Amino acid sequence: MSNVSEAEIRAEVREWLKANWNPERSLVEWRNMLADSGWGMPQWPREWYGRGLPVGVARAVEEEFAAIGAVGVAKSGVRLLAAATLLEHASDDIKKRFLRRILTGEDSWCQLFSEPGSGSDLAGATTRADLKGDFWIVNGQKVWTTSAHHADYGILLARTDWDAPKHEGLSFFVIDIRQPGVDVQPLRQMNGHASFNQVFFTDAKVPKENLVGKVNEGWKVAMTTLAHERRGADGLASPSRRGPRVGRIYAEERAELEIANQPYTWYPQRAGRVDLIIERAKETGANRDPNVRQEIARLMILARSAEWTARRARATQQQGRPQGPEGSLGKLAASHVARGCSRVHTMITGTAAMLTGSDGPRDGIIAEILVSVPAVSIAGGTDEIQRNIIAERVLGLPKEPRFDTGPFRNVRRN
Amino acid sequence: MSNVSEAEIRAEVREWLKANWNPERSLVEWRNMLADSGWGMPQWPREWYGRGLPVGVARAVEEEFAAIGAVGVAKSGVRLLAAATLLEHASDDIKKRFLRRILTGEDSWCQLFSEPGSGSDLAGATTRADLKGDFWIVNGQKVWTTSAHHADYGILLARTDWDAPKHEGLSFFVIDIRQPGVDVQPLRQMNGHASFNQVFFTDAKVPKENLVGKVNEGWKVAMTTLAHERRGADGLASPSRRGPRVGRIYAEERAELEIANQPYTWYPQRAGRVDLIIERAKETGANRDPNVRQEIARLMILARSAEWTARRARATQQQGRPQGPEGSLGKLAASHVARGCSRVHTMITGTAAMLTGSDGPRDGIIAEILVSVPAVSIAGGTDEIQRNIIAERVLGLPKEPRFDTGPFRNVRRN
Amino acid sequence: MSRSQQANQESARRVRFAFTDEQEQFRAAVRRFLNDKSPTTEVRRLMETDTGYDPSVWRQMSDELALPGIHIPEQYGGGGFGMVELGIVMEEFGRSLLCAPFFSTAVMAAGAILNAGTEAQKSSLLPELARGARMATLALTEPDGDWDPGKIETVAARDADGFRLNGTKSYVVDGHIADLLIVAARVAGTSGREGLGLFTLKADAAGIERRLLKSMDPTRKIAQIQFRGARADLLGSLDTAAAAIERTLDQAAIALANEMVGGAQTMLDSAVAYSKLRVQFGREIGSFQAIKHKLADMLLEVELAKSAAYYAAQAAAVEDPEWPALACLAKAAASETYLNAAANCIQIHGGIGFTWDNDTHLWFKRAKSSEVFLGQPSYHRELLMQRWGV
Amino acid sequence: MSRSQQANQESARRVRFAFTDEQEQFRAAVRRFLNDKSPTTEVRRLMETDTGYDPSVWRQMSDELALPGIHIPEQYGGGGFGMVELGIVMEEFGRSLLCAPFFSTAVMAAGAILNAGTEAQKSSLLPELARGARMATLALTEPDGDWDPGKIETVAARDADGFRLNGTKSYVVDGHIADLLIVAARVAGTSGREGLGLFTLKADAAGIERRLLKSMDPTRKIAQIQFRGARADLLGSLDTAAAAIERTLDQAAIALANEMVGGAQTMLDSAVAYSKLRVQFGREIGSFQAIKHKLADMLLEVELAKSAAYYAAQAAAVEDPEWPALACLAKAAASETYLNAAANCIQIHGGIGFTWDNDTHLWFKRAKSSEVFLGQPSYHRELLMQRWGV
Repeated sequence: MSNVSEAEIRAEVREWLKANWNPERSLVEWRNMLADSGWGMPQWPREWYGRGLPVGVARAVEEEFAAIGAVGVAKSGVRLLAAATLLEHASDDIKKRFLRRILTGEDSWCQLFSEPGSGSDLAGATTRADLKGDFWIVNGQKVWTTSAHHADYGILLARTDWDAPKHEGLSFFVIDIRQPGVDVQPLRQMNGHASFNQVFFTDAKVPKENLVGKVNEGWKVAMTTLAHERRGADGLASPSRRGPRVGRIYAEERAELEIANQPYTWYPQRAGRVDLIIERAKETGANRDPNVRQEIARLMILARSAEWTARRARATQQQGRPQGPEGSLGKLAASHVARGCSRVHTMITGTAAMLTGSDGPRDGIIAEILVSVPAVSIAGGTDEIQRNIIAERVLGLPKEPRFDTGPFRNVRRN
Repeated sequence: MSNVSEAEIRAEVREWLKANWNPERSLVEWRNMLADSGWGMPQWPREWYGRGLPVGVARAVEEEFAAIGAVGVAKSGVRLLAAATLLEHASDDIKKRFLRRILTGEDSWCQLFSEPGSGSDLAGATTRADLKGDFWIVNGQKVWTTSAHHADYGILLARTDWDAPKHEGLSFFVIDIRQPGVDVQPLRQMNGHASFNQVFFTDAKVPKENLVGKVNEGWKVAMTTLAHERRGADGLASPSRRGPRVGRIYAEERAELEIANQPYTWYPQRAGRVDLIIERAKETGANRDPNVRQEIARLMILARSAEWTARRARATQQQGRPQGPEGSLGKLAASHVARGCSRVHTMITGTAAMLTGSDGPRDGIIAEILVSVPAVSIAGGTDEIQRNIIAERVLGLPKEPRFDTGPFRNVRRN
Repeated sequence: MSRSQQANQESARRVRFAFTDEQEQFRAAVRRFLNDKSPTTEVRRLMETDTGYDPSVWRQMSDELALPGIHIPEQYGGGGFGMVELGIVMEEFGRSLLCAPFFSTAVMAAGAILNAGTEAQKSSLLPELARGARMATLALTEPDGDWDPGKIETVAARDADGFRLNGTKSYVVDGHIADLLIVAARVAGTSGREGLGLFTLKADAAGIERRLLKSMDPTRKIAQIQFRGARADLLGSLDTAAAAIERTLDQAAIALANEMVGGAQTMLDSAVAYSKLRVQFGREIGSFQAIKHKLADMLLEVELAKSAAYYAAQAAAVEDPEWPALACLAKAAASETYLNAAANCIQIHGGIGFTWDNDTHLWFKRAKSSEVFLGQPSYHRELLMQRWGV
Repeated sequence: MSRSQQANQESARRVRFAFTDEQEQFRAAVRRFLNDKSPTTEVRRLMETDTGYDPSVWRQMSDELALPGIHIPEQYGGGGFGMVELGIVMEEFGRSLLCAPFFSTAVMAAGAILNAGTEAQKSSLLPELARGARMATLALTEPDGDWDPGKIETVAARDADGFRLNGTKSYVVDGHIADLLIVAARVAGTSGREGLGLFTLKADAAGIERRLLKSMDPTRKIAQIQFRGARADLLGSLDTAAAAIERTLDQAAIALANEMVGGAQTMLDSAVAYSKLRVQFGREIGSFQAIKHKLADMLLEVELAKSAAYYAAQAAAVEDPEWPALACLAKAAASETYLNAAANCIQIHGGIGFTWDNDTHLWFKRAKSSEVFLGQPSYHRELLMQRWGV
């Protein structure tokens, strides 16, 4: 991590990019070059499409890519969560079969963990996988699956031992989504969007060799996925990319991103759009109302403080000091910010807050914020779960007493 | 409860009062007459100083007393809680020895339940009583004891079996407070007042015959006391008494009340004095501040709604319909009102809110409100305990899992 | 305050704190009807229609229960009851989310006619409304959404045989299906509370253009109505119109507050029921303190808001002088309570609570639209302070 | 907003989000000193005295740690550090509730001299303050408790050899023990921000009457000071005084915000520790979700307020143009957080938390007095909006 080696790496990648980057290449051709050279995932090991560089230096490589507008490996959606999990836990055979096509973007992935009966309690999954000859036969139902209808493969958590304790009877698989036993249905939300799917399995087949990690040790594997998901949620933004972005490769990348971002079209709304608050107050004249001013101030104090808290966490981490509690708090803060936005947008908008679509202010965006906000304190772990995590992991308070021990078969569940 | 009998009773008590009421009697003489006639506690049984009347009619008797300003039996402090408990659970011997002097006010009582280690968890008491010959020998410490320094007797909850489960090893006693083994110390609060005492027992003696109920069944007895205490907290006001109130008996009654009310001098402050809010806003000019106006409105809406909720509960009860959930909610609402008062008084008062005593606004009352409010959500059962009660008893939600079963000796405690 | 406090205490003697047995029986009858006629499957069916109600249910509630005229005096064909009974109906409607033109016809339009109309107008207009034969509504606020009648800009120009209306009304409940429109407008050249009038006209008259607005809450339809020289009759007199409008709005606020506490109760009931059923980590989620305490807080909030809504209705019923202030109090209290209850009900349901197929969002959206309809909580809190003379 | 947003982004590059290793070491040194010198037994002892501080501790913190001059430039005998280091000192003082005339001398008085004084005045006055040889304070707000300098009524009348002060100052921190007084006053006949000046005089000068006020928070003494023709010297010039006063108040708000987050952290730590120790119903109360979730919320609030206090100090240190607005933001955020943290800490302790012998109330009272000192949260929120141009 010394400055010398970072400077050297920067020189090296600059040279490589100079020699190879060409926006008129096809996306897949370019990404195969990235995989071969290791520059697409510099922090990955050399034997698996990387260069074995420390994370800090990998960031410098990203910056060099960004500086000339070079496209990176496919990172959208669940792809990289799957990849990181496979890299850590899967057999070489699986890695060989899947990792490269994840990086090139040729395959799209989804995550099959949550179930109707196990929301907050992920380890309570009851989707079952039974070994019949060379195949695991999967039956059950998953839910809150983003982009399952576009996915080629899924990472699946399924129960393989009903007599073991809850966390010890789960296994982790790679499943081919495009097979007859898998039925993907959109799940409509209260805001009218369908960002998620339900996925039904009826005797779906998973070849024996698609087991990731050991049988009944799937929970540990899933923990890796979730840890990467949380880290992603920390919102470590990629360096912004400059340049005109004209050329074949950009067009192909845009098409890829459009599909990947489809489930998230309403996410900016649900986050409450704190950026709109002052603008809206001025355009409606609500900024003249002393009560609205107080409420705006409260909200902006919260939102700015939350932003600074996230940056503080990052800065501490970058200094190599142990991370403080700031990191775990982002999600809970976001929930407060979103609720505050909903309240203040309503105050600012007044009676028109009930209008939606083209009749509503800002072409319905305000209404969409108002009916989307309840999701923020639920999706990705409810506020209650976040508070438990903070209390137990950060503050070190005693754990919840457990009522789900013993053979899973006997654990109470819906 | 029919109107006819109520009218008859009213006539009867009016006649008796006409014949006997005389404000120049001594307080004790008059109350002995009440005890003999049964008019002091008309809802009590005839054999114990009452007339066996239904509660609704007893209320009519009270109204007749109030109408001519006649003084009733001694009701202040813990006296009547103790009396009601003894009436229900004690031996005739105990009743004979204590009930009359409770009613006449000659004896003063205190309640010895709470301990430093058992606050919310009353049944976790560790003050012990060990039978040695004809006496129970008491050792331990009680706390939050109102008026113990004026009391003659206490009702005491003490552990008599350490191998029984928590609730099944407690016994209930009448203890003479004025004995060498009992040391009463004032307990100073953060607002500077000392409304409560700590009571230390060192080989204090309780005669065998002062056991109330059976050995190890004291929890059931204490439940009666607590139920009466809660009913009192519902705030069923006595009918207001009219007339000039001149005469020996009134002077004696005033002296009695002064002692009884001493611990409560700061209670009006701690309740937040919602009645002062609008007055203070006007006198300071804060009523011109649109933000203060909103906050006042919020608070008054809360306070009025809480008042109406209590009256709704009472009205429903009086109609003989099953009481709704309104009754249990009063304490939690009071806590919100007090906190709201603290907030709004601060807003109204501004910088002067930090001044206290003679330098502070309203001769320090505002400051006293601000430093007393934290007690409201603790004293008499914390907000958290209230929410548990409401959730379990009113909404019927599943009980907390218990970790204090088995022999008390082995139960974890401080 | 001491005089008004004294007044409060006196009125408190008159204002009832409990419903009578007759009122409870009436409530039970309304609830039975709604359980039967307005399950959420029906709500969902009707909210997708353009009209937004079921004519046969409307006829039944008129014929069998005589609901639209419940609070209309008997001499005008009504039931002769008052604000308390109206509040009961509204609360039950709020509970079940019934889709029907009741609030528009009975509360807003009939209210305006009762408060403003001449004897002759009341006798001619009210019986049809009371028996559900015609639907009506009050067109008051305009596209700016301001609920202060002083801000009305629609103009009523006098001509030979009455008035001609020009202007645009918005947020008109059931404005798209009402047969009779009552419109608040002002004589040209006036401002504030001067020169206001209420005017009646048939919805199919010339010079009227109606458009259904896209509302967040599809269970209560609202419309925008443009008047371009539409001919209308003056309801009552210009002198008393401002006061009549205000009185109508205050009564509507009390009615809406009662509807809202009904909805809030449904949210609480639903959350409690789900928390007893749903098992996570091997136990009902209702056994977790996080859920328990949230539900206890919800109960407290709902009971407090109910007390405010009930008391305001009782005070209005006996014309307690404080009642217009209490209308503001009840509306503000019920708005925040309903919204919190709905949001908490979603939260306790978790992900499933955010889905379209779960019924919670129907109430959430009603809560959200009711929060701003007739004026948002901060508006009513300020008005409360003014009416209390603070 | 787009220009100011751009400015924000640029400044965000300059404003640091982490303390340097040197700053962390400095913090550790201050904390060690306070652990040693200011346990609550000492706080309790000193708060009962009239002077309210221990001269020997004050001397040690001046001699050994050079704290009073930490932020004073080296040419005036100070440490040459800035707002960030001052914030660190204040945070640690807030944590331990140290009783010492630091806020008055170093933050308010030295701040005023730095912001208003001439070169000569700074050279003559600051070194004594920097080495703790003299105590000083700023007398600004008056008995009405208004923190807007435009509302100052104390008059400075020019005479042959300077000015004569007439008026009453209140809420003067350590006003009863300060050697040097800096007084904000106005030239007769002026109003608002016109004609304001800062004046210095010795506290033992003729025409001064000082009285210790009864404060809810005995750990920080405040006084009322009457001036009856007391002779004073002008600090700097009349032209720049208003801006200097404002700058001093903004810096003081940031310093106080940092003190408050320190106090809030103590309350959180205390509540967490107690909830791990206290057993009720056979389990640590920290295992109940009601307590767990309350503590998680406290942590979030404290961390957010810390971020605001730290960021404001960092922004002030680099003279980021947004910093005066951020002073308001930090003060408002820290006030509510500290009070909530203290109230929750009492609540989690239960009855024992309300007793005099439990230390929690010391912080609760400091939280309460800090909430209104320099202006209450609503005042700062409004000022924030103005400074952001909303």
